[in-house]
Formats: sequence, structure tokens, C-alpha cells
Amino acid sequence: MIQDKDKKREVIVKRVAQELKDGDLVNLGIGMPTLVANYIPEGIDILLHSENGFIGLGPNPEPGKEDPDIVNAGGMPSSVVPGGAFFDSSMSFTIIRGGHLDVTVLGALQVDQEGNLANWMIPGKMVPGMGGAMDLVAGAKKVIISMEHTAKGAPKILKKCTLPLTAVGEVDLIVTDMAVIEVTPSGLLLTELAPETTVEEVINATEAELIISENLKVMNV
Amino acid sequence: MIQDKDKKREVIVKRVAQELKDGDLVNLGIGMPTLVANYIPEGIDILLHSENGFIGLGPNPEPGKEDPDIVNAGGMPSSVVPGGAFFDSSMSFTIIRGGHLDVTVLGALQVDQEGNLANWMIPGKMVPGMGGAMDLVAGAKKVIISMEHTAKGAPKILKKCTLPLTAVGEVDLIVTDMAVIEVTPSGLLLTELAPETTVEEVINATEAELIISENLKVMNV
Amino acid sequence: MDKIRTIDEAASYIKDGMTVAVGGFIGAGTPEKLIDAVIEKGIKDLTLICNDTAFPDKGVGKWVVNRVVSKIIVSHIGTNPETGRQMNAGELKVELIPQGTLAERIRAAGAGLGGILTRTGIGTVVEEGKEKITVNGKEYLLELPLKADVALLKGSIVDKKGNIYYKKATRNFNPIMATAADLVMVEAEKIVEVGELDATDVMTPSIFVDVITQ
Amino acid sequence: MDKIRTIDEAASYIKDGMTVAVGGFIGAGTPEKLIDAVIEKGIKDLTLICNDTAFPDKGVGKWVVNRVVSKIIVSHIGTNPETGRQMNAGELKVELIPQGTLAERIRAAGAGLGGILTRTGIGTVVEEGKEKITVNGKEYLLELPLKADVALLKGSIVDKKGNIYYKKATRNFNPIMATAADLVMVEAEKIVEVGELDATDVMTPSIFVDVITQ
Repeated sequence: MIQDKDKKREVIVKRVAQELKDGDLVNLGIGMPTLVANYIPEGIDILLHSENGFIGLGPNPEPGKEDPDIVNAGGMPSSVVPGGAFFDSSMSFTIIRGGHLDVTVLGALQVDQEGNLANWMIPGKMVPGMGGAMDLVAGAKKVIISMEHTAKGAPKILKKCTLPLTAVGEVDLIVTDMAVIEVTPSGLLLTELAPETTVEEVINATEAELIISENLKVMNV
Repeated sequence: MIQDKDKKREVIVKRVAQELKDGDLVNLGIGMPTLVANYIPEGIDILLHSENGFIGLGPNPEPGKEDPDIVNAGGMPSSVVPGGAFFDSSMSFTIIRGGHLDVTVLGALQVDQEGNLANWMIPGKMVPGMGGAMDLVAGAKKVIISMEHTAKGAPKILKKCTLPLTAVGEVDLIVTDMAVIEVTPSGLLLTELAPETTVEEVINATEAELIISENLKVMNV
Repeated sequence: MDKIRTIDEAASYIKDGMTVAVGGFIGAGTPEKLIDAVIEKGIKDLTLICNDTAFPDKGVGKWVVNRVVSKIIVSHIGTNPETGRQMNAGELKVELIPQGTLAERIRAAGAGLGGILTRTGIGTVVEEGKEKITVNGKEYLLELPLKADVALLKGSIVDKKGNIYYKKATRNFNPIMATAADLVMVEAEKIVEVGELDATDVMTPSIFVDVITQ
Repeated sequence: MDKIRTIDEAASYIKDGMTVAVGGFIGAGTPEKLIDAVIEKGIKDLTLICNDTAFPDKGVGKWVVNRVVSKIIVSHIGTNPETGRQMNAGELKVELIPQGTLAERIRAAGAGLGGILTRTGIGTVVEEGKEKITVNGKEYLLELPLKADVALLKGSIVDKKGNIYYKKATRNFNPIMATAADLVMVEAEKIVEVGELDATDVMTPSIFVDVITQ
């Protein structure tokens, strides 16, 4: 089991990056998912979608070189790559909801064995709003959850989510610091282990039932 | 009763033009309604909407000066006035259907005393399609029908339309070579007579019941 | 990913029986070379989604004359007498749709909507076979998404990534059709390098476009 | 018709209790001067329609801090802790809507639709109180139009007739809000003469705009 916080993040985002294919249009959620952009495999050309209204999200500008007219979906200074395109919110969500987004990568508070996701509120405590999350999860062709496997030791991969849902049955893949888990019609399939991690450790850190893949591998990160 | 065909048209389009107010956005149907543009009263600034995707429809270009990228809704070479704006069909009909069009002027095959309109097909004979007519009539704030009062002597203003409808209860005003008729909740109100025309002639040329306005006037054309 | 193909290669992706949406309004903003190539290849039995059938010698009107299409979903056929003739003779199926409803149905398919509610067509033959839904005491028709296998667009300026800019009145149905087909091909008036089109001025983002031809 | 007004005149059209849609995404593309003028005038009890509540010192976030609004219809409030605090304390009503649904509802109001069907929110609390409609065996939520009394937009370049061009990522909700309010006011970064904006590049046609200010 990986103990170092930074190492955990690195393993997760590196592994998520391997899921991206040449030509993919990808939306990376705020926070850890954003870091996936730093590990895109060589020779793979992807375009990043920014909910606030463009395709071709580029690297953060150097301090002093910010363009006030270009922010990302978190409101932070950003940039656009050559060949990018700006549009309004209506087109931005036509892309998301119309099935034109290949991959969305988001964090989760909870995810369950039916592919349900909870990531937008904790009643009475934290209610940031769903923003574009419900649209992204319902609309993207592939939904990847990237998160630490547990929260302060408590499992986040459950038999059934207890927090208010973001979407029902839309999650395709869960990538954590311990494992890669596919959501399949027969349940959660453990396909890869993180380095330094055992099947037993994953099972102990997961409330949901896990089917162990016959081809179980170690992540190549 | 006016006999001359050209004079009839002139009376109709001149009278329709008087309905337009400064700042109005107006859609003029193909054919006779198009001529209304030639009689806009002085000091009145209107913008013309063209279904195919712009506001600011201008005069027909001189031969040899046509721009192949600017046609009107009839597919004919056209022009745009300074301050015009091009857009896609989705925005074009947002304008029409969203209540942003002040006036639409269309011809009719039949119109009846409930404000119903038939102007898009004669079964088995002429089926050009409704184009934007159903949207225009359902969406415009004011629907003006401009037409000759009769077709080969047969009334076109009926108790009840017999041809397939374009829209139900949407017509506001009927302007013909014989009269101006308002569609009111209590029925058709004859408010103006064309020059050289009597009330009896209008009644004889109209199948629908007419209420004669107490302020009946002669058109000022 | 090089998206550039010859007109002939592009046309070869269209197969008999497909549903093809074609941009343009009475011929303006229509990919004429692609239209001609489809005729030359002898492709048959297409279902055409288009605003109108243009003129017999222009735009998709040529497909009608050359019997490329067996069904048309369209708002207006009045400028092409051959369409009406074939329809009345029972040789061509024509489904007439109000122009705004046509635009919204195509957009709905592109935007992942299950349908939209409209007042247009209430009380007319357009109602036939459609569900009516009452919202706040007002009746609306439920109109369903309309999607194509292939969309053929005309772009004024197209960069090599596939970003499209449409000049003046050539835009019409092109941008919404770009969102509502499995395979989207654009015939470019002018092809430019990536970066030459200002990102703010792009009207159809590259991700919708699969094939660029000229 | 001269549409140009001072910021103060423009703000004076906004009355207590109105529903006001404000363009911008976490502050980018927001009319900051109009926002400040509304605060200075002491206008109260507004219902705000906006994507988010930005930051406490930026965009509509300042309205939250200064108690201009009593209700907010919004997709995200996470960047402004004061919004959450007022909501949890029962001082502010907050209606959370998925961002894409917010966009479609505003657009539906502008486009005269009675509603739209979406999959977003199915199986979540967003369903509550909404009609579900099944199309081809799939369930959708019926989402209704959302209209404002006033829309406040930020435009990068505005001509004196009211045509608007939005630069880069400042566009966001501005063009759809322009279609869905009785009174539409735009705060221009730059005002130009009629004819200086190319008609092809206009993003909000002048007919939607009632007041131009700077």
C-alpha cells in the first residue's frame, strides 16, 4: 500500500492518463483530475474541454502573462492552444450532453457497485452545487473516477452510495491509489493493483463486493 | 372597388407599411409582402428579418454586384444593411419563436373569423411546404395578412378555413385591396375601407361575418 | 489525425440507404462538390434531411432530379418543381416539417435532449401522431430529436484541425447539423493552417468534424 | 433609438424584487460596473439567475455579500463561502440546477420552447417535483423555461445599435441570457460605430439589446 500522499496522487493521475486515446476530447474536473494533463502519453494528441466555454484548454499562464478573458472552469487564469475554439454555455453543454465528450475524469465522495456516483454535496455540511458534474457524468462517453481509495481510512467504494447522487449507473472506471476497478454489468471488476499493494489490502479498503479479474495486473506507472 | 391589379397591390402594401413602428423587427413573406419594404414611412427605422439567418435584410443588389454568400429566404441575391447580423437557423427561429419578432406579414389562401390561417398547401395540388410560416405565425407578436380580398371573385375571408391550417387563432390584422379588418375576440372588425370601396362591396366579397366599426374610415394611402 | 480527404474519398463514405443531413438554404451554404460526387458515384436510396430542395440544377435539388434520394425530411420544396412532381407521383416520400421545428429537432439530437416542446404546429396537420404536453395550462407538441448518419457541410474557412467559420448567410443549418450526425464532412471554400482561425471566431469546433475536403 | 445610458441610469431600471440574470462564469464576462451600481443604489430582494456566485469580492459574489439578493438560481456556489453561510443560516434561498440544464432552461425561454427533455439529474434530487416523460423507452426530466425580468451582460465590443461580440471565454451565459429577459442591458468594454462590427461576427444581434452602457 502506498503511504506517501504525493506518490498516491502521482500513481492515480499517471494511470488515468493511460486511458486517454489519440484524438479524445476530455474534461478534467477541478483538483486532482486536472493533474492528468501533465502525464498524457507521448504521441497522444488530446483536446481538453473547459465547461465555461472552450475546447483546447492550455497550460496555466506564467504570472504576469494572464489574459483576463481566459479562465478555466475553476475561474483561474488559463490559456488556449492553437486550434482551440470558444463558444457559449449552450454549445459547451451540447458537447457534454450530446455525447461528444469522449472522457470525463472526476473525483468522488462515494461510488458504488452499480456505478452510481456521489460527488456534489454532503447534506448540512458542504453544498457547493453540482456545477457541470451531473451533465458530465450523464453525458460523457466514458466516466472515470479518480480518487484516493479511502477517506481517512473509511471506504469510499460502497455497496450503495449514502450521499445524494450525482448520477445513476454512469461510472465506467475507478482509478485509485490502490487499484483500477471496472464497473461491469455483473459488478465491480478489480483489474489492476497499484504498486506495493495486495488484493487483500484492496478488499479490506472496499465495502463493495469485488470480482477479481483472471488477468489481474500491477499498474504500469 | 379598385380594379387595377397594380393599384390593388400598391394600396395593400402601402397600408401594411403604416402598421410598422420605429424600432420594429419585421419579417416580410415572399411575394407581395416583400414590397412593403418600399413604403416604410419616413422617420421610421425598422429592421427586416430573413429566416435563412440574418437581421438587416437590405435592398436587392444591382445586377453584377451580387454576393453569393447573401441570399434572402427565397434564395434570391440580397444584401445586408450596416448594423445587421448573421446567425444560424437555430438563432433565426429563436428570434421568431421566442417572441422577439414584432411583426410578420404573410399572404393567405384563406383566413377565418377566428383568426385561423391557411397558407401553405392545397391538398393534391400545391404543396410547397410550410417553410417558416407556421413558426412565424405562431411566434410573431403581430401577424398581418396581406392579400387580395378574393381569389377570382371567391371570398378568402371565411367563417371557417377549409384548407389545412398554418396556425390557429394567431392572425391579428387583415389588409386587402378592399379593407382593413381586425381580428377581435368578438369577431372580425371592419375598421377601414380602401379608396373607391363601399361597405356593401366588402360584405359581398367576404363570407365571414363582419362587425362594422363605429369609427370606420377610408384608408389613408 | 489528418482529416483531409479528396472529394471522391469523402463521397465514398456515403452508402446506399443512409440518412444524410445537408447544410444550406435554397442552395446557399451547400457543399456542391460533395453533392455532385454522390451523384457520380451512383449512390441511391438516401434519406435527405435539409431545409429545402433548392432548385433542380442547384444544391440538393440535383439529388432529387438524379434520383439519389427516396425520402426527404424538409420544410419547403416550393423552389424545386421536380420534388413536388415526384411526390405527387408517389416516387418520393416527403415529410414536411416547420422550419423552426426542423432546426430544434436537429439541435436536440446534437445536444442530447430527449425532445422539445413547441407551440408551432398546434391545431394543424403537424400534430398528427405526436404527443401533446400541457405546461402551465398551455398545450405544446413534443418534437423528437432528428439525427443523421452523415452530415455534409459547407464551410467558408476551415482550419486543418476542422474548425469552421461560415461567412454571412451561408451558416444557416450547417452548425446544428455538425452536432447531429455520426460522420461529419465539411467542404471548405478555403483551408487554412491550425491557428489561423481566431479561436473566438470558430463557429463549429473541430471536434465535430471528421473529414475536410475541398 | 439611442440605447446608450450611463451606468447609473441603467442601474435605475432595476427595481427591488426583480428577477435578474447576470452573465459570467466565476466572474469572467460579468458586468462589474453594473453590479457595483446596483449595490450603491441599495436595491434589495433580487432573485439572481447566474451560473455561480463567483468570489466574495468579484462579480455577483458582491451582491451576496451586500445582501442585494434574497434568492439565487445557480449551478455552483463553491467559490463563494458567504453564499453557503447565508444559505445554511436560512438567510438566502438557493436553488441548485445542473449547469447544462440551467443553460437549456434559459435558452428554452428565449427560444419560445415550452420545455426540454433531459437525462441530466435522473435518479438524483434534481428530479424532485418534476414531470418524467418516457421517449423510446428512455426516461427524461421535463425541464421548464427560465426567464428573467432583466439581463445584465458584459460585451467585449458593442456597436451603437446593440450588436455584441464577446471575446474568448467571456461569452459563457451572456448570449443565451440576452434572449431570455424583458429588459436586456449590456456593459461594453468598448463601444464602436454601427458597421464597425462585421455582421458575420455578431454574437448577440442588436434586437435583443435595450440598453448599452460603459
